[in-house]
Amino acid sequence: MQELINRAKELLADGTVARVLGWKAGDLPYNPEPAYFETAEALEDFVYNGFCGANLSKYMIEASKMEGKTMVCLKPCDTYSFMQLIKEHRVDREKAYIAGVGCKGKLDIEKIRARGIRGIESIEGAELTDDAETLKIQTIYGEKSLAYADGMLERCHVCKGKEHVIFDEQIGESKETKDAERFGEVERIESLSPEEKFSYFQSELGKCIRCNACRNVCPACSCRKCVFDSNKFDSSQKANVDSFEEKMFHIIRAFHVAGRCTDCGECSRVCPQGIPLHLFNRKFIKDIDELYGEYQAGADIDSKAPLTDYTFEDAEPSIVGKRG
Amino acid sequence: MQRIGVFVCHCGSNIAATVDVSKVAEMALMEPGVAHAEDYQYMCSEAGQAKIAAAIQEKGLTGIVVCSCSPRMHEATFRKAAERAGLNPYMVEIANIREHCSWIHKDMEEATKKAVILMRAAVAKVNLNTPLQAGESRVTKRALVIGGGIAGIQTALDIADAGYEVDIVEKTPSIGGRMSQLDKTFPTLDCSACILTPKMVEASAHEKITIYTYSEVEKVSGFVGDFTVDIRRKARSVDMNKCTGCGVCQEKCPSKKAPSEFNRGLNTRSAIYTPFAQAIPNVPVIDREACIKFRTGKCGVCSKVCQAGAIDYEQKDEIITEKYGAIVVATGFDTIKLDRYDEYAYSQSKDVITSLELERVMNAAGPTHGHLERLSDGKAPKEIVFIQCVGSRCADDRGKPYCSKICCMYTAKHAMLIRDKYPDVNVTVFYIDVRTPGKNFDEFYRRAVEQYGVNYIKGQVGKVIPKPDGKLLVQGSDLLDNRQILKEADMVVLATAIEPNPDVRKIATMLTASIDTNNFLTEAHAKLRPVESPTAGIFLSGVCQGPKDIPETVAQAGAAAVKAIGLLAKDKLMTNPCTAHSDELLCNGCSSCENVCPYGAITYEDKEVNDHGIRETRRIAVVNNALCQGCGACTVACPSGAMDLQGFSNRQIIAEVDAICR
Amino acid sequence: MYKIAKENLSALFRLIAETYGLYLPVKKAGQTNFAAWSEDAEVDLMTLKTVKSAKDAFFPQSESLYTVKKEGKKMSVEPEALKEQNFVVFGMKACDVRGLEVLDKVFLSEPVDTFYAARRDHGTVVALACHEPEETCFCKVFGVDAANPASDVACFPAGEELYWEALTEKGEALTEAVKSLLAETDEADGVSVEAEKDAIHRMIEKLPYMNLSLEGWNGDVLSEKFDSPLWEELYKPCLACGTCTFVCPTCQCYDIKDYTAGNSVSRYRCWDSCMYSDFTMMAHGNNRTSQMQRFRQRFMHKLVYYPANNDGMYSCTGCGRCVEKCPSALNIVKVIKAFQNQGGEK
Amino acid sequence: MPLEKKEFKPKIVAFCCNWCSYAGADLAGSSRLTYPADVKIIRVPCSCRVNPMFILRAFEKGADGVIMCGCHPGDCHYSTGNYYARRRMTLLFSMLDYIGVESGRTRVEWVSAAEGVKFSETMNSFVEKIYSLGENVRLGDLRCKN
Repeated sequence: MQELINRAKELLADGTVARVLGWKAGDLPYNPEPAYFETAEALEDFVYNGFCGANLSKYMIEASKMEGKTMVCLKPCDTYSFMQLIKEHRVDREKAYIAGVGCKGKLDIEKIRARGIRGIESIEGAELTDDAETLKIQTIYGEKSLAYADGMLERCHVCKGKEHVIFDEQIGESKETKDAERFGEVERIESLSPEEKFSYFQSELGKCIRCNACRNVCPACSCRKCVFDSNKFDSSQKANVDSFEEKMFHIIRAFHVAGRCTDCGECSRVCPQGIPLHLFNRKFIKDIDELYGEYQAGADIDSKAPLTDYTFEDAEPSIVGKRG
Repeated sequence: MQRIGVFVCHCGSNIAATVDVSKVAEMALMEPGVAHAEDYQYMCSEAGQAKIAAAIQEKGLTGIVVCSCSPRMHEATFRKAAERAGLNPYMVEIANIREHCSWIHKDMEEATKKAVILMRAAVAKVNLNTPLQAGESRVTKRALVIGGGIAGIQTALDIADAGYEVDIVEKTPSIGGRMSQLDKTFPTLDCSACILTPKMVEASAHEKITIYTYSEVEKVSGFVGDFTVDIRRKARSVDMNKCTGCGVCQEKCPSKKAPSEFNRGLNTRSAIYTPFAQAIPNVPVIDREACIKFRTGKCGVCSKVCQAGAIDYEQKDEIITEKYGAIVVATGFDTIKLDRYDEYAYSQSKDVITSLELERVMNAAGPTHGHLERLSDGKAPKEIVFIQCVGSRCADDRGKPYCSKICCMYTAKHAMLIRDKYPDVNVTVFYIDVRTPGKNFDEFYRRAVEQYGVNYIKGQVGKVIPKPDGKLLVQGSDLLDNRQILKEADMVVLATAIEPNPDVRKIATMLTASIDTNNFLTEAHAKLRPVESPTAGIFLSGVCQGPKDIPETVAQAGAAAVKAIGLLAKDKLMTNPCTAHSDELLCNGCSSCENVCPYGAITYEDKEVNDHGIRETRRIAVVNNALCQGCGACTVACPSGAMDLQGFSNRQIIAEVDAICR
Repeated sequence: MYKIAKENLSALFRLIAETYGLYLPVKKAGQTNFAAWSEDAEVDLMTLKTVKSAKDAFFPQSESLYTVKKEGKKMSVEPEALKEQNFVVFGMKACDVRGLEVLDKVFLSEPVDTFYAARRDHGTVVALACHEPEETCFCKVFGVDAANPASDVACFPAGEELYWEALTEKGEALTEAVKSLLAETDEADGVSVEAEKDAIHRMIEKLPYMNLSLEGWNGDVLSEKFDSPLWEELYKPCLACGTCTFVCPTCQCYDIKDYTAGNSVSRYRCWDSCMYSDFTMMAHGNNRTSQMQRFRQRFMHKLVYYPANNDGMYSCTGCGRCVEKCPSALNIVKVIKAFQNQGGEK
Repeated sequence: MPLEKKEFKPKIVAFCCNWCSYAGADLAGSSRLTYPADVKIIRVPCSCRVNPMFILRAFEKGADGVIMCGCHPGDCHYSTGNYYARRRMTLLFSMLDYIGVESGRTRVEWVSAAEGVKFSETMNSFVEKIYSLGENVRLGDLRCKN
C-alpha cells in the first residue's frame, strides 16, 4: 500500500496526473470508500486492503470528463471492465493512468456477519501485504477469527486470474484465489427441474427491493438513462407490486449486458438483499461460451461482441428445449 | 388524443361470411381514440375509398384503421386514399382480418372475436403513430445483369436498347450459358447456336453493354437505385486487349487432359482454352490447375507461340467496383447430381447419359462430332431408352419435388431427331405423365409418337443393369398394361432434373433477395409481380426464378428488363420513412447499433447536447436516413432504448402486444 | 409485566395469528425481513437488523390506491379498501419504533394519509430490546434507548425468557388476547430485566459511533450547511442507487404511478428515492439536476429540514442500515463526521 | 359437485417479419390452411426488430405462448437481421428455461413467403403445445389475470 501511495504522490507531483482515484479509509475497519485524492496530504487517508472490493472503472466515466489525467487503481478483474468501457467509448483511455494493483482476494463483510460476528472493533489480516491466512476480528463481544478465504467475495473464489488486461504500471503483488468452478452453481441450477428452478429464483428474486444498486454499480450498465427509468418501453421502475416486475428487470438487465458483462461480480457484492445476481450474467456467459465460442468481455479491444456477431451455423433457439 | 376512424371491409363475402363485420365496427367505437367506425362491402373500391376520404374530412380524423385484407395487398391503396384526403399516409394501419382471420377460421363467433382483437391492436398502434415524411434518394442509371446466358443477354439487350448502361457479369469464360450447349430447340428444331450466336454478338457489340466474363460478383451493398457492387475479374492469364483469338495457343498447348466443361466432361480440352468456337469474347483463359507452367513452372509454350504477346502468367484477379440502380439475376440452372440415383447405373456405365450430355453427343461440335454412338465403345446404338422425371417430381429428399418442365419436350425432340436421322434405331420413352402445355407443344409430341413411331410407355424404370456384353438391361413397368418390362438397350438417356445454379444462394444472400426451399429466387408476388424480387431493385430473369424453356425465359428476361428500365427511368426514388432514429439524450455512443447495422447507416458525431440543463459534448449515433432500410436490428442492440424505429416504434409494438393480451 | 418462555414463542405467534394479522422477522433465502407469519415461516429473532426496516408494515413499498375499470365506454373507479384487520408487528427494535414516530409526523398531520392512518390505527407494535447492539448502531445519538423501546408492548429477552410489558391500551388489548400463554412475573424477573437493560447500555457505550455529535445540525443552519463545499467531496462515491432510502426506517418519499392491466388501470404508489435522477421530475425538468444536489438533499432533509419543521426531531433514528448496506460505504455518519471535522479545523 | 372448469383459451402472440413470415401467413390464409384463432400476429419489419422486452411484455400481460417467425437464415431481407434475432432469442429462451419457465412457451420458426403450409403447421403444433402446457403462471403480472 505504501508503494502505491508513494507512486501516487510522485505522479501528482510531476503533473502526470491531476488526481488519484482509489479508496479512503472508512470509519469502521471494513468500510473504505471510493475517493479522489488531489494532494499528497489527502493521500494520508488512502487505503488499499481486502475490503477495497469496489470496482472503480465505472467512476472513470465521470473522471474522463474532468480536466487532466486520473490515476485509477484497478484490480486485475477491474481492468476487464475498464477495457470494455473503452471499447464502448464510455471512458477515455487518454484520461486514465492505470495503476494495476495487486489482489489477493477481496473480503465480503456480509460473509463475516453471516458467521455471527458482530460488534466489530478491528480486523487484522485484511492488509494486502499480510501473508496471514486468517482474519483476527476484535469485537465488543470478544475476539473472533476466520480463514481469509471464508470471508472472501464469491467472485474471488472463481477469479479470472491476476493479470491486468490493461495498465500503465503494475503495483503490488497478487495471490491466486480461485478455488471453485466458475459455472458450478449455474450448472447446479440447470440440473434442477423446472419447478425447482422456478422456486429457487422466485425466492431469491422475491427479496428484490428494486433499489437499483446492482444496476448503478454495474460498469456495463452505463446507460445515461436506463430503459427502466425512461418511458421508451413503458416499463416499470422502482415498483415491486408484482413479482413479475423483478423478473422482468433482472432478465432484461442481464440481457442488456450479455456479451458485455465481464463477470466482475459487483452486482452481487452490493445487493442489500444478498441476491446472487451474478448467476443471471454467468448463465448468459456460459451459454455464449458453449454456443458461440468462449468469450471474455473486456479481454480485448477489438473482438466482436457475441450479440453483435453471428455465423450461418449458429444454434437454433430450439436447442434450449433439446438440451433438457 | 387521436381521432381515429375504423373501416371494416366485407371483401364481398370473403370476410363477411366468417366475420361479423358490423360487430367489429361496433366494438371499434368502444376503443380509446376511435371517433368513427363503419363497414362497407369493398373498402378498396372507388366508393370505399370515397367513404374513407369523406370520414377523414367530415370527422377530422387524425388516423385510420382499415380492417381488410393483408397490408401487403392494399396498404399502399389506403395510404394513397388517406393522402388524397389530406391525411398523412403513415397515419394508416391495416388490421389483416382476411388472410389472418376470415380465410382460416370457420366459426363465426371465434373469427369475429379475433377480428375485434386484431382491430384493437391496430387502433392501439395508430394511437401512437406520428406523421412521417418520405425522403428521396437518387437512382444510378446503370444496371447489372448477373449471368450471361440467354436470359441475361436478352435482359441486357432490352435495357441497353432503352438507352441505359448495362454490365453483364458471367462466371465462365464466355457468355452463352446453357443454350449454347444445346443442339436443337423445340418445338421448331431450330439450331440453338444459329439463333443464340447473333444475340451474343449483338450484346458484345452494343455500345451500352459491358461484358465481364470469367468474373463473379463479390460484394453488394447499398439499396434500390444505389447499389455498390464489387466484381472480381478472375485472372485470365491472357491479355484481352492483345489477344487476336487466333487459337494457336490452344492447338499447341501440351496439356490436353482437362475435362471439357462445355462438353459436360465427355471429352477433354487444353489447359488454355475457349469453351466453344463461338465464344464471346473469343479470348482464351488459362486453367491454372491444368496448366503445366502454373503447376511446374516449366513449359510456357503458349507464350512462345502467341504472336500477339497476349499471354500474361502474372495476371492477378482484379476487383472492379461499380454503382448500379438495378440488378437483374439471371443465374440459370444446372442438372442435379445423380449420385443418389444409383439404380440407373449412371456412374457405372458410360452408355447411361443425361439428356444434356446427349445434346453434346448429337452436336456436330461435340465429343462425337455429332455421330450418335455409344460412349463406351463407339458403336452405333440400336435400342435407346429414355427415362423421364429423373429427380423431378420426387417425393423423397433424393430429388426435387417440382416438375422440371422442359424434359418432356426435349425428350420428344431427342426421340424425334434420332428417329429422323437413324430410322433403324428403336426409341422407347418411360414417362410418368407427358406434359405439353405450350404453343405447338402437344402437336410436337404427337408427331414424335405418330409420325416417328417413338414408343412411349407410361411407367417408371426401377433399375438399369449393365450387362457383361455391354448392353443395358432396363427393368421397368408398364402401368397401362400393368406388366413388368425387361428391355435390352444400347443407350439409356436420363431426363435429369434441373436445379438453380448452386451459386445463386451466395448471390441471393449478397442481394438480400429471398430464396425458396428449392433455391429458386422468390418473386415479390407469385402472380402479380413475377419478375421482381421482394427486395426492391432486384429483378429475376430466367430459370433462377423457376423452371422455364427458352421462349418463356426470353419473355421473362424482357419483362425483367422492363421493370429495371422503369426503375432506371426515375431520377429520384421516394425512400421508406420507417427508418431508425436515435434519441440524443438517451444515446450512450456505445457503438452497439453500428455493429449490427447491415447498411453502414449509423455513424457517430460529437454533439453538444442540453440534457435538462446539463450541457456537454457527447458521442451520439446518427442515422443516415437514405441508407437506413428500417430493419430495426439497432433498436434491439441499443440497451438504453435510444434507437427507435419510426412506424414500428417500441411503444407501438408494445401497444399491440398489450391490446392482444388484454 | 409478564413473561413467556422463548421456546413457547411459536405457540404465541399461532395464538396472535388467530385474531390478528402478524408480521415479524422472517428469514427467506438467507435474508431476514419483516413478513407475514405462517406456520412454515422461518422466524428469525436473532438477526438484530432486518434488511429493510419495519416501516413496510405501515407504509408498504408498493400499494394500490384505486383501480379504474372500463366496460364499453363506461368507466368506474374503485378505491382500494383501507386496512380493517387488526395486526401485530412483532420484533421491531427501538430505532424502527422511532422511525414510526417520524413517519407519523408526516403522514398523520394534515392532510392525513388515510392508508397509513388506517394501518397505524389497526397495528399493534410489539418491540424487542436489542440484546446485542452492533458496531453500526448509533440510535443513542438520536436519543433512542435500544433497551427500552417505546412501543405498544415492549419485550425484553433475558435468559430463556422473554419478558412482556404492555405500554399502551393497544398493548393491553393484545396482552389480554394472549394472556393464556403469558406467565406472571416476580421480583427476580424484574431484576433480570434490569440486568439485561444494563448489559445493553454497557455494550452501547462501547460502540464506535457513540461519540457522534449532532452539534450544529438544526433548522437554523440551513444555508450554511446547504452551501458548504463539503458536499462536492462527499457525494462523489455515491452511485445514486436507492439502497439507503429503501432500507431506511424514516424515508417516506413515494411516487405515484399507473399500471395498465388490460381493461383496467390501477393507480398505485411505491417508494421513491431522492437518489434517483427522475425524483420529483416535472414537466419542465428536474429541480435537482446533479447527483451532488440529490445527495445533499437526503442529508439536509434528515438533519436540517425535518428538524426545522418538527420541533427539532431528526429524521434519522441511528439504525445504521445505511452504514451496513451502502455499496460505496457512504452513510449519514460519515457526513456528520465530515462536517464535525471541518468545524474542528476551522 | 365438481367445479365447473373454465375452458382454457390460450393467448398466443406471433411476431412475424414483414418479408417472409407475414407473407407466409398471408399465403396460409389465401390457401385456406387453418390454424387456431388463439394466434394473433404482430407484423414487424424483421425478426431482428423483436426486442426481448416485447416477449416478456406479452407474458406479463397474460400471453401463454410467444412465437417469433422470420426469414430462413441466409434469406433475411436485410441480410443479417435474423442472425442477430437467432442469437438473441436463443439466449433469452435459455434464460427463461433457466428460471423455470417451460421452454415450450417460446419458439422461433423460420417461415418463408412460400411456406404457407409450414406456417399453418407451425401454428397448429405451437398452439397444441400451449394447450398441453396450460395456462402460463410462471411469468405474468397478477394484475392482468382478472
